[in-house]
Amino acid sequence: MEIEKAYELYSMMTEIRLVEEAIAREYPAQEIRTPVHLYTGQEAIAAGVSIHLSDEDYVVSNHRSHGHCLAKGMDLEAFFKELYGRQGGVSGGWGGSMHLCDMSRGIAGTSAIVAGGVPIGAGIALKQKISGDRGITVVYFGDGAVDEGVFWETLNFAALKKLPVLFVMEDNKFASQTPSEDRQAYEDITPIVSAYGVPVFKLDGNDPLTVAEVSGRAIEGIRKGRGPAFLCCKTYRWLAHVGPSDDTNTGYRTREEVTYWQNRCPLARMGQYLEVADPENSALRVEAIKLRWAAAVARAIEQAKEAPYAVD
Amino acid sequence: MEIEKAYELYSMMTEIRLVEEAIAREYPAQEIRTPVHLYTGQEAIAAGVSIHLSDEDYVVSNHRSHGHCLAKGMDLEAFFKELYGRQGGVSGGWGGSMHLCDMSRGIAGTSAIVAGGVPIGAGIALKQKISGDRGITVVYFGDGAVDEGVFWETLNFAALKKLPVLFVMEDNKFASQTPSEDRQAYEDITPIVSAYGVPVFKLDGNDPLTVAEVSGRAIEGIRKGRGPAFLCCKTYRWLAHVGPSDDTNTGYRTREEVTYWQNRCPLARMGQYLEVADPENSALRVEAIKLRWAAAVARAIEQAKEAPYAVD
Amino acid sequence: MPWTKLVADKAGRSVSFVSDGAGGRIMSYAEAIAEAMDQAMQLDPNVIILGQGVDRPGFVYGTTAGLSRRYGRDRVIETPIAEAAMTGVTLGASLAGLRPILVHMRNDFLLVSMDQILNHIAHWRRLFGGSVPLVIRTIIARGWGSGAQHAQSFQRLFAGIDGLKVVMPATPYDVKGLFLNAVAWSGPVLFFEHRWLYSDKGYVPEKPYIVPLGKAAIRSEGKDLTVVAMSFANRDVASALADLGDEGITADWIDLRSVNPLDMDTIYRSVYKTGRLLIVENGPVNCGVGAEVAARAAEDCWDYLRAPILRIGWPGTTIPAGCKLEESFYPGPDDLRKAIIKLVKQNDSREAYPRRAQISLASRQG
Amino acid sequence: MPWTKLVADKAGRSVSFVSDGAGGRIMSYAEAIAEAMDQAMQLDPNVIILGQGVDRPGFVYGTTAGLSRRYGRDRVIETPIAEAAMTGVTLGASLAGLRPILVHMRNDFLLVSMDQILNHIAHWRRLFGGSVPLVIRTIIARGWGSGAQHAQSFQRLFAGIDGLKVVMPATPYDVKGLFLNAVAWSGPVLFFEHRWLYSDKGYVPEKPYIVPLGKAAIRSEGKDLTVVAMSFANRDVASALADLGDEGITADWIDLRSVNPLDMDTIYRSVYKTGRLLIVENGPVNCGVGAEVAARAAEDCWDYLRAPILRIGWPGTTIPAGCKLEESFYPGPDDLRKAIIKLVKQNDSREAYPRRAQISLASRQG
Ligand SMILES: Cc1ncc(C[n+]2csc(CCOP(=O)(O)OP(=O)(O)O)c2C)c(N)n1
Ligand SMILES: Cc1ncc(C[n+]2csc(CCOP(=O)(O)OP(=O)(O)O)c2C)c(N)n1
Ligand SMILES: [Mg+2]
Ligand SMILES: [Mg+2]
Repeated sequence: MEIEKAYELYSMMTEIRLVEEAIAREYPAQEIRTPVHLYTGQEAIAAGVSIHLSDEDYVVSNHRSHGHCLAKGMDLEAFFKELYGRQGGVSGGWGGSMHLCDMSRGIAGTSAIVAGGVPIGAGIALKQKISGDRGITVVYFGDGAVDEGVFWETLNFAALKKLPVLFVMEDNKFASQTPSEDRQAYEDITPIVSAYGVPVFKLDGNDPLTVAEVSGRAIEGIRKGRGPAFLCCKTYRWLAHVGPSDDTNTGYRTREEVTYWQNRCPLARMGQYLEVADPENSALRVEAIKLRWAAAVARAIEQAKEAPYAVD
Repeated sequence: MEIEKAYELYSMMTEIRLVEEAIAREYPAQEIRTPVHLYTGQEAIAAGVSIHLSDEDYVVSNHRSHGHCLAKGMDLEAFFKELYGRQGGVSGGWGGSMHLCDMSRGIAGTSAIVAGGVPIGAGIALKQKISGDRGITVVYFGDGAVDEGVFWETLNFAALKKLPVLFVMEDNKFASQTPSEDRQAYEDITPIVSAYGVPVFKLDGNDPLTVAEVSGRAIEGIRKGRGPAFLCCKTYRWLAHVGPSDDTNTGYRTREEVTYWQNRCPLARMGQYLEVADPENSALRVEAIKLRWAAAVARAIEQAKEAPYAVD
Repeated sequence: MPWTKLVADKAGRSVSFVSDGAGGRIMSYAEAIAEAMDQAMQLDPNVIILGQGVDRPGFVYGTTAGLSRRYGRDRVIETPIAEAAMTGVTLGASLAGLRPILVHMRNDFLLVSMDQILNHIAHWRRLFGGSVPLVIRTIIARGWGSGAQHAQSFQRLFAGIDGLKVVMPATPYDVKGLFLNAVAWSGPVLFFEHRWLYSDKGYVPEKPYIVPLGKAAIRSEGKDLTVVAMSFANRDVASALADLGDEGITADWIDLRSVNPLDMDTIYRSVYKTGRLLIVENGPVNCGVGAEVAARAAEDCWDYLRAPILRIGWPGTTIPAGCKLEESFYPGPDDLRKAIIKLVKQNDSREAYPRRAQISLASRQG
Repeated sequence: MPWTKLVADKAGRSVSFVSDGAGGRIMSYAEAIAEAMDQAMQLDPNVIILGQGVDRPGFVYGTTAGLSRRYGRDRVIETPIAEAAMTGVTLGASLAGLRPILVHMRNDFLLVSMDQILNHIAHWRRLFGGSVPLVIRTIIARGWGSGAQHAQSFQRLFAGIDGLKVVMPATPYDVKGLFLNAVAWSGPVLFFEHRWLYSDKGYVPEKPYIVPLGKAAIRSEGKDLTVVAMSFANRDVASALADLGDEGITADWIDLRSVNPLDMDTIYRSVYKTGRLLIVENGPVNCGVGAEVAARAAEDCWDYLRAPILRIGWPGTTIPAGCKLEESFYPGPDDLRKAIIKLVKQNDSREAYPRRAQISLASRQG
């Protein structure tokens, strides 16, 4: 990977991580009064995909959308204003964490209904296909969304019409507290999806380089008019399904499992890559990136808190 | 196949064929005032499956249900009374052709919403599984029903819970006037279904012996607790999607195609089999079966017409 | 934007229920839909059509005939039987800049896509701004044993929600003008047609024109009561009123045309005058759109009402298929006539309620 | 059949909204649900539970805790996120002889399964006879930015349909008694809980008992007006009425408990007495259940009404997430109090309307 791309990847992931950490820190003050589904631990996916996208490409996302939106360029201040219910929030304070949008950056919206956004993304891609746009649409969803029939209806339609959609499944093993094996008859979704004639890529969702490389290939095919592609990204959520804390002690997963995945931190991995790839500068540049985002996040939060509340 | 079974098959199919022909004949008199989706040409499927079923087994069916219900033992007179909107109809005159039911014969009901009956069948099977009944549930549906997400949700659940369901897909190439290739990204559904871990049988749905043999094997597995199985039966509907006439001239299919399939008549094929398997008696017995059902159908229609109308 | 240039037709005031073309062009409700679809597609290349059967010989009872040939299969899209996904696709296409029209053969099938309609389409614009132009065309059927799952009339499920408009045109004139306006509108519109109106004939101007969304039409004027109806129920009203000559009763007959939003102004103005209100639902009475009309009138027309508000419509049961059951299920012109007479004869007591008469019409209307 | 043996609890007349145990056992709404679930499963081996999270540590806010351990995983079934199919499965299991209870964390998710509920479950019994015992438990949420898709209150979509019963209990006593009766009933019941009632405490008898489906409860008696509410809206009524002492106003406060069928008898009896009706919807006013209550009263209580019928509830817009937006979205006790005063002060004109007073209460109630 080109080194500047690598730094961009690192920067995107850093932004997401610091945002989620800041939310977790601020949440107990009860000023962010909206249910938050944090993306911590899954950053490689949004970043690895988004690195290939521009404003003519759209994303549609779900309840766990912070990473998807930020990687696609959502304004940090408008993002935080939305979380704080303030004027100038991306959805005017009306949406909260579960309903973010910025059409000007190609962020077409997020739905908190499981799989609800999936067909909407296909609809955007239908427009792109009909008008011969170069753009594609990325639909993000979890391993829970494929339980819903509407996902399969959409996959069929997108494959039938060769729509420019990239389906990105973030398989973090759980839907809320229920593991896939308690919900799904199959162990592996990929043969099912590929039987629809859709190219399938199964990959380590915690490795940003892999995500970037594989999604790059997938997106290239889509842009060439070959129809949809499907990424199955294995990953893990570090925090609770909803809210800022660690819920491991409720008993639905083990401490060992969480630790195992925390040791596979996508951000750390990217840092290591940079260390090797750019031994001269990486230490300084990485530090600078961290500082820059820490400052940006702090400033955005401050501005959000100072902004007037959204009122009717 | 045991010869008496073969006659039973032939008899079942004859009943269905004669019923559908009688409806087509009577329909212009406008006394059967309910939309009819005739099963003519597809008889081998209902008969071939039902030959393995008893009253402890259930079937759930769709809009094209006459064959499924009659093969499962629906009373002919109560059936016709329902079609004529009379008292004593299987659904008290409330349902018409699209809503037939007789729980005492294991006919759990029919839904006119595409794929609507599919999860209901799985629910019955859930009961059978939980209470350790020997019974199984057969769910009939068309190639159109697999377009609907609820089919895939149900398939997943049934496979996950190893429910005693036999999914019987009657692939007659069309949903109303739309061929599968205009609706489905895949040419062959069977690899998709088998990726759920469900045994799949793809077969000639116009060959009663094959249907009987293959469904027998599938049902045996289900009764042994191995979970659901899936039959994909290739077949063809001779008449219009709805109503008693031939709609080929509307242009969505060719005369050649219809003729090709009419030449693959399941009833004729069964007759030929009997001729070979029982050369001594078949001519007589076949004739007797035809006469018996012709008389029974005529009597049932007469009785239905004489019965008082269902009123509130 | 071609859609801002459409104007209301001047000639057709649409006061009369049946053809009032006075020499103008007469066509059927079905033909009017087909023409509206065609003109919409011609006016704006962003208009696309999706649905089961839109590009198959039946052509949704002829209303999409010729379109795929004329505008291509990119714009006339035959779909899988997957109402939920196709509704989401419709929303997405709209967000991205198209004006999609999704077609269902029966409104009963809308239930499969309820989540996309009520949880997504209805909220999208309020949440995210922008415009969400889309139309969902759907048909109410009736009779010939259509029964439990093929003859329901679900307008009530979509009324009362700010993010959706719901229209139920009853005449060829309206069906064309409302359709073009639905396509022109920047938000989502549910478009309920009635199968039994398809062969009704009436005046339909050739040029594209619009009928306002959310505006009722006064089909006849009278003095004794106000009758409010929607969709096919209007035909029963027409018959019932025609039969009332002997009784010397005349009515303001209001065709709602839109059930969301409700044109309460037109209703109120009439009730202020007549003091009596009868609402005819094309659907179950219980929790129908008429309940909302009655509730608002009971609050806002209080001082003018001279008799209880009556409603007529279907029972809340499953719709039966058997022909005699079906016959007795639907109220007809005769039931309407009886209700009208009952309402007008009953409790005529303007004198007895001086306070109500005191408050002048003007002061309430102002 | 264990279910025919359940009887109404004698002690708890459930007249008071808050704990009236008089030394009886006090527990929370959530605990009462949990106990009812447990007792239902214990009473009848045919009772099974299905849902997302019913067998996971959250246990649907604790209401299913311990059940899988006690009754096994055959009867407490963790499901995929596939509401449409699971609703059909619930119907099928019921037909085959079980008494399934399907649990959803939010009633917003019901929309995904609308086709199974309205096109199938609601019609099955009327079409095919037999019994279809099943309960769909679901929760209305509110606040903390739950917003557009997680705080809706969809009872209106299911009211008005003969084939469904819909209950909305507001007290710990009722939630247990109605739940057990819902499970006991031979047809389908939609069971709407309110998340903000979960920690409310009140008297709950230990033994299984039933509260009748379709019967409202009179929470307090008064003379000046009738206030009708449902679910959480009752709590606002409680506060508003407590604040009315100074005004010298007293009210009949009716908690609907069931919104399908509606207990109009209890409402009518009260309106005959008070002549004034205010309906408080836990949900949007527009086309809410309150519209039906108002419409029926406007017809049937005509001779007793002394003032316009008022309704209070939410706007019809998307529910906002931002905290200040949320605050102003929901009407509160203060809005209620104002409406009550307005209604009582306005138009007090029994004398002016002699005809209405003439007709004796008895003749209408008979
Ligand atoms: C239709 C519907 N059913 C249930 C829910 C409740 N719910 C919210 S998130 C969630 C789990 C989603 O899991 P997954 O798709 O794997 O995403 P993750 O949270 O793991 O990122 C559930 C069940 C919902 N929002 N919508
Ligand atoms: C949800 C829903 N969408 C559409 C329809 C209209 N419809 C009735 S039958 C049918 C075609 C079904 O095709 P298939 O399942 O292949 O059965 P076949 O008629 O070929 O036996 C359609 C689209 C419906 N009844 N329900
Ligand atoms: Mg997950
Ligand atoms: Mg078919």
